[in-house]
Parts: sequence; C-alpha cells; structure tokens
Amino acid sequence: MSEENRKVIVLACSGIGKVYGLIAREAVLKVARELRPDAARTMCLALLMTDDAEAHEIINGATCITVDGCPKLCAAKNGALAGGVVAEQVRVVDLFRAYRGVNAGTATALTADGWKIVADLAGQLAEKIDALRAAGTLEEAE
Amino acid sequence: MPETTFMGVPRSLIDWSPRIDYDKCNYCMECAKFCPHQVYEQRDGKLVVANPQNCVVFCRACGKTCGLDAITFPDKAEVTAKIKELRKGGE
Amino acid sequence: MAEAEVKVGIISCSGEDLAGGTLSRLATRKLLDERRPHHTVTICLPLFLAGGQEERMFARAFPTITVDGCEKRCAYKATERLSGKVNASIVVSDIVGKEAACGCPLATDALNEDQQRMVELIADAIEAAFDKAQGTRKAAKIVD
Amino acid sequence: MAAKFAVLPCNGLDKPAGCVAREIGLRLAERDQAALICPVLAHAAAARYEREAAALPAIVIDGCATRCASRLAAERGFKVAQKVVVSDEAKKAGRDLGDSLRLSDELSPFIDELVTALLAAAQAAPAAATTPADEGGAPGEQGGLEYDTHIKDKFIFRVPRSGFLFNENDCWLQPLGGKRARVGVTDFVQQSLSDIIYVTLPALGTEVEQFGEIGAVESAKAVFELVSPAAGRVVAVNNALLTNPEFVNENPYEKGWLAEIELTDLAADRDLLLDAAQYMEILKRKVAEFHV
Repeated sequence: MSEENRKVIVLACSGIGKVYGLIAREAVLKVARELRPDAARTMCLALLMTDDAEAHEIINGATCITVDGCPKLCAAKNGALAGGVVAEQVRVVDLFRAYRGVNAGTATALTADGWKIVADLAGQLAEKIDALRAAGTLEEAE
Repeated sequence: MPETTFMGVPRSLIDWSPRIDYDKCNYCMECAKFCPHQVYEQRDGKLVVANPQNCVVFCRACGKTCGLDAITFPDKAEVTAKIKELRKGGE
Repeated sequence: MAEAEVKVGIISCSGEDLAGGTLSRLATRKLLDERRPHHTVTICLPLFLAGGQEERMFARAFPTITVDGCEKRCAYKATERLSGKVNASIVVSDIVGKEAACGCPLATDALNEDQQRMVELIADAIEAAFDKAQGTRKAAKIVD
Repeated sequence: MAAKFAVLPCNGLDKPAGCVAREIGLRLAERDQAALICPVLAHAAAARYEREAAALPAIVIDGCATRCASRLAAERGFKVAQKVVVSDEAKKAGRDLGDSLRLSDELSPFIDELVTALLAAAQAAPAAATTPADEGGAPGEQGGLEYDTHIKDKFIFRVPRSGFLFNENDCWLQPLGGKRARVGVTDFVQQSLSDIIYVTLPALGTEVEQFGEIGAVESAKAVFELVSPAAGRVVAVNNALLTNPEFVNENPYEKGWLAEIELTDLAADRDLLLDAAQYMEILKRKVAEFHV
C-alpha cells in the first residue's frame, strides 16, 4: 500500500447553496493542505458519483472522515456508497449551535467569524485524524 | 399595493405593532436589525416604528432582542376579540 | 393562470482536488448572486444520490447548465446519469487552460488577480449558455 | 380483515391497574381485530411499529397516572384517537381494583364496559383521527399523511390534506382526539428558515392563549416564534428536536411537531383558524412574495 493510499480521505460535501457547505470545503482543504498534509488527502466528491474506476479503487475500503454542511449528509452517503469506510461523520450545522447568532458569511465568501469556524473545525478534524492513526485504524485498512 | 388582510380583515383595521418606551430605549437597533419586515427605521438617530402595517399580526419576536424591555405589544386578547368582531361585521 | 417563468439551473462540480473546482463554484455563484440572481437556481450535485426524488427531478424541471473544473466532467456525467438531460456543459479547463484548472485546490480567500479574472471569464461562458438556454426554451409550466 | 385501530396498553405488571390495562388491550384486540402494540418492544425498537403509528388511529390505555403508554405513544408518533386511565375510571365507577396482580372475575364486567365505551368513542372520533386509508389513499412515503403541494422553483411546500388546522402565522394544530392537540410549524416556515439549528420548546404545564407564544425555531437566517393556533396547557413536548432540530426541516407536520397541548376551548378558537384549502391560498400568496 502506497503512502498516498494510507492517508485518511477527508471528504467535503460540495454544498454550494449555503455557508455550511463552504465551511465544510474550506476546513477540509485546510486540514489536507496545511494541518496534516502527510496524513490526510482530499478527493472530489463529484468524481465518486461517476463510474471513474481509479477513484473507486482509491476510496474502496479506505478510511474516510466526512464533513457535511447540512443534515442531508451528501459526503457521508456518497462516500459510503462508493465503498469508503466512514470512520467519522461531521456536520457543520451542529457546530453552529456553539456559534449562535454568528454571521459566518455566504456560500461564496466567509466573514472573519466564518474563517474562525473553519480554523476550529479543521483543528478538530486534525485531532480526529491523529486519533485514527494512533488507534492503528489506517494500517488495518490495508 | 393591494390591501393586505389578516384572517380576512383589512390589516389597516388591526392595531398590532410594537410600542417603544423611549425612556428605556438605548437605540442599539437590535430590533431593527432583527425584523425582516422593515417595521422599524432609524430617523435622525432615533428608532421609530415606521411601518406598523408591515408588522406580522401576533408576532412579538423582536421584543426578545431588547434586553431593556423597551418594546411592548397591544393586548393579544383584545386584538383577537376585535378581529372576531370585524369578521362578523364583514359577513 | 399566468405562465411561470422557468429559471435556469446551474450545477457546479465543486471538485475538492483541484483549482478548477474552486473556480467553477465561484463562477456559478457569480451567476446566482450577481449576474442573473432572479433567474437561476442551483443544487448541490451530490444530492442526486443523497437526496430524494425531489432533488433528482432537478434537470427535468429546469433547463440545466453544468460547470466542471476539468475534462473528467463529473457534474455533466452525474447530472445526465442521475437527473436529466443537460442543456449546456461548461468545462473550466477549456476556458482557462489545463494548467490553471488542474492546480492545487484553492481556498476562496486565496485567489490571485489572475484567478479572479478567470472566474469572470468562466462566468461569461455560463452567462452565454444561460442566454441560449432561456432563448431556445419557451417557458414551460411547472407550477400547479 | 385489516386492523382498524392500534391498541397500546401500558402493560404495567407491578400494579393491578396495569394488569387491567393489559386485559383491556387484549379484549380490544379480540373484539375489533385491533393491532396490539407491545409497549416494551415499541420502546426498545423505535422503528418496529412505524407503520401502525402512521396508518392507524390509536387507542391508548394507561393503568395509572404515570401515563407511560401516553408518553410512549407521543414519542413514537401514534395518532391517539382515544385514551383512558384505568385508575381514573375505577375511581369514577367506585371500583376497588384490589391488591392482586391476578385479575379477579369480579373485574370482568368493569373491563368489558371500558372496552365497549372505548370502541364506541374511537369509532365516533373526529376526522382528525381518521387514517388516510379511510379517506381512500394509501399511507404516503412521509408516514401516514397525505399532502397537497405547491412548488416554487426547487422548493416544495406541503400542506397536509386533512386533520390539521392552521393560523395565518404559519403554525398548525392537529387535534388528536379528546382534548389533546399537537402544534408545530408549516413547510413555509422551515423552507424560509432553511437549516434549523436550534429549537426552543415551551415548558411543560405552560398555559398558552390563542396566538400566544409556544416555542421557537431558529436557523442562521432568523428566529421564528410559534404563535399557538389555540389556547391550552402544554402537556408534552418533542424532546427529540433538541438533539435533532433537522426533523423540523425533514417533516414539520410529523416528526417535527413541537408541543402537545390540552385544549381549553377549540370550538371558540376555531373561528380564527383555517382549514387546509384556506391555508394553501395564504401559503401561495406568501411564497409568491418570498425570496430565498
């Protein structure tokens, strides 16, 4: 198993209608590119909806953390449907209960508060990735 | 603009809108920011109920934003009775 | 009954693995928010699988334009397969070049001036497709 | 013959009244081919009786004032057509239920009377308790209710075809039979608010006037305070919404209900309420003015 395939797949929901989807996306990009580039990778959720053989091979049996904006759980459902093993499932709306009344921005652009939520969420995702690594989950997935 | 109604009664005949106690109001404008129906306006730094007819009959949600309790509403039972009466009269 | 105006649907790929995903999203939102705010609707692409019948009807209810980051054209393929016929397919890499589209994914606050110009260019292409979609398809009744 | 009612007895094994409740349930099931609901299983496996809860009006039999069966019925979404508390009935009839957990023959006529009365009352229950099957339709995907819909762009607004009353403040009331009724918001509210992230439930025991506040739902966009369609006392709340506020988005008429009230005087309040067809007109007007 290659180093790349040992990484946790952080799967964002592709939400484009509301701020929650953008927060999911930004947090996933942040954790995969800045916080844990050696332990996490992104994948295009849209690609998993096509019959792309290569993408399905990568996700099949791989450990995933899904980050969904809303309760429709597009990332969790599509990730599992494509064969991914969803170890953790996060919903941005749940996070918002701790940020009641905060204006996080829109589906297009985040406010400073919105970016703060992204940073918090990305931090949480990094911890989850560390925990999965410590538990040896990723080795077993081989 | 066509006449709006509530329960078949012309909105203009229903006395329902926020009252501001100016002794308590500190002009924080939280109520104005909260209300999506443009009931409030700020005129020369002062908060006014500019569009009382826009107020949703029996909605009191903006009152919750006022930490100083400067916003009150008419008596609900009286307004209800008035609406019932107007409905009867209109039949 | 008055004829309901039919809005045009725009579906973006949102690709999380490449810059084209960010560009396609932002260009799509440009149409929705700025250029044709009252005449466009969108839907999150993965809802075709994660949602219900209501969501899958999307491309049958609206003339639909898909916007994809790269030549894999996931939004186009998934929409045709799961929802309905697509009126126009925009591919970001055809407009801004493969290099720009297939680079690292971008945070929305990390676009440089070139990339911001690219978003406008892509939005121009969507807008042209939008005008065509509205012009060629007479308003069908979907309400009531 | 298909069952016409679901029967949910408390089955209380540690009290004579509970044993009487169980016996009433059994006799109802024998006399009217009613579907017996096991309260223990209903509690342990939430999905087990979903079909019955959605499709059949329920007769709920509580042994004592703890009213376990009523609570369970509310939690599991049963449409309660009739309910009875055995200890209350015994008191009214001047009957001593004794100390034994074994039913004595002496109680048999008392039990039969209650069974007969319950059946008669349930059969004469108001339209609100009738099932979609009775109205000639099959239970829909959403549960037991049938909906009329109004579509604007990609948004679908549903209004339950029957069994509900509405006010112009986009709140509904569903009479459950007896003096009970449920209260919640309509699809207009949940579609306008978008993802609901916080629900404030009214406190149990609160007395609410017609058009008084009865809870609130909140999204990132706005807070919506529920305006009660009728006067009453809050006797139950949907605690599931505290952890799953999205139930209001998923179906505000069924699993997204907010509170159950004991009605003060529905006949008096009815004057200012709308039926489904009237509310649909109001909803269409509001949707036309509404920009997402």
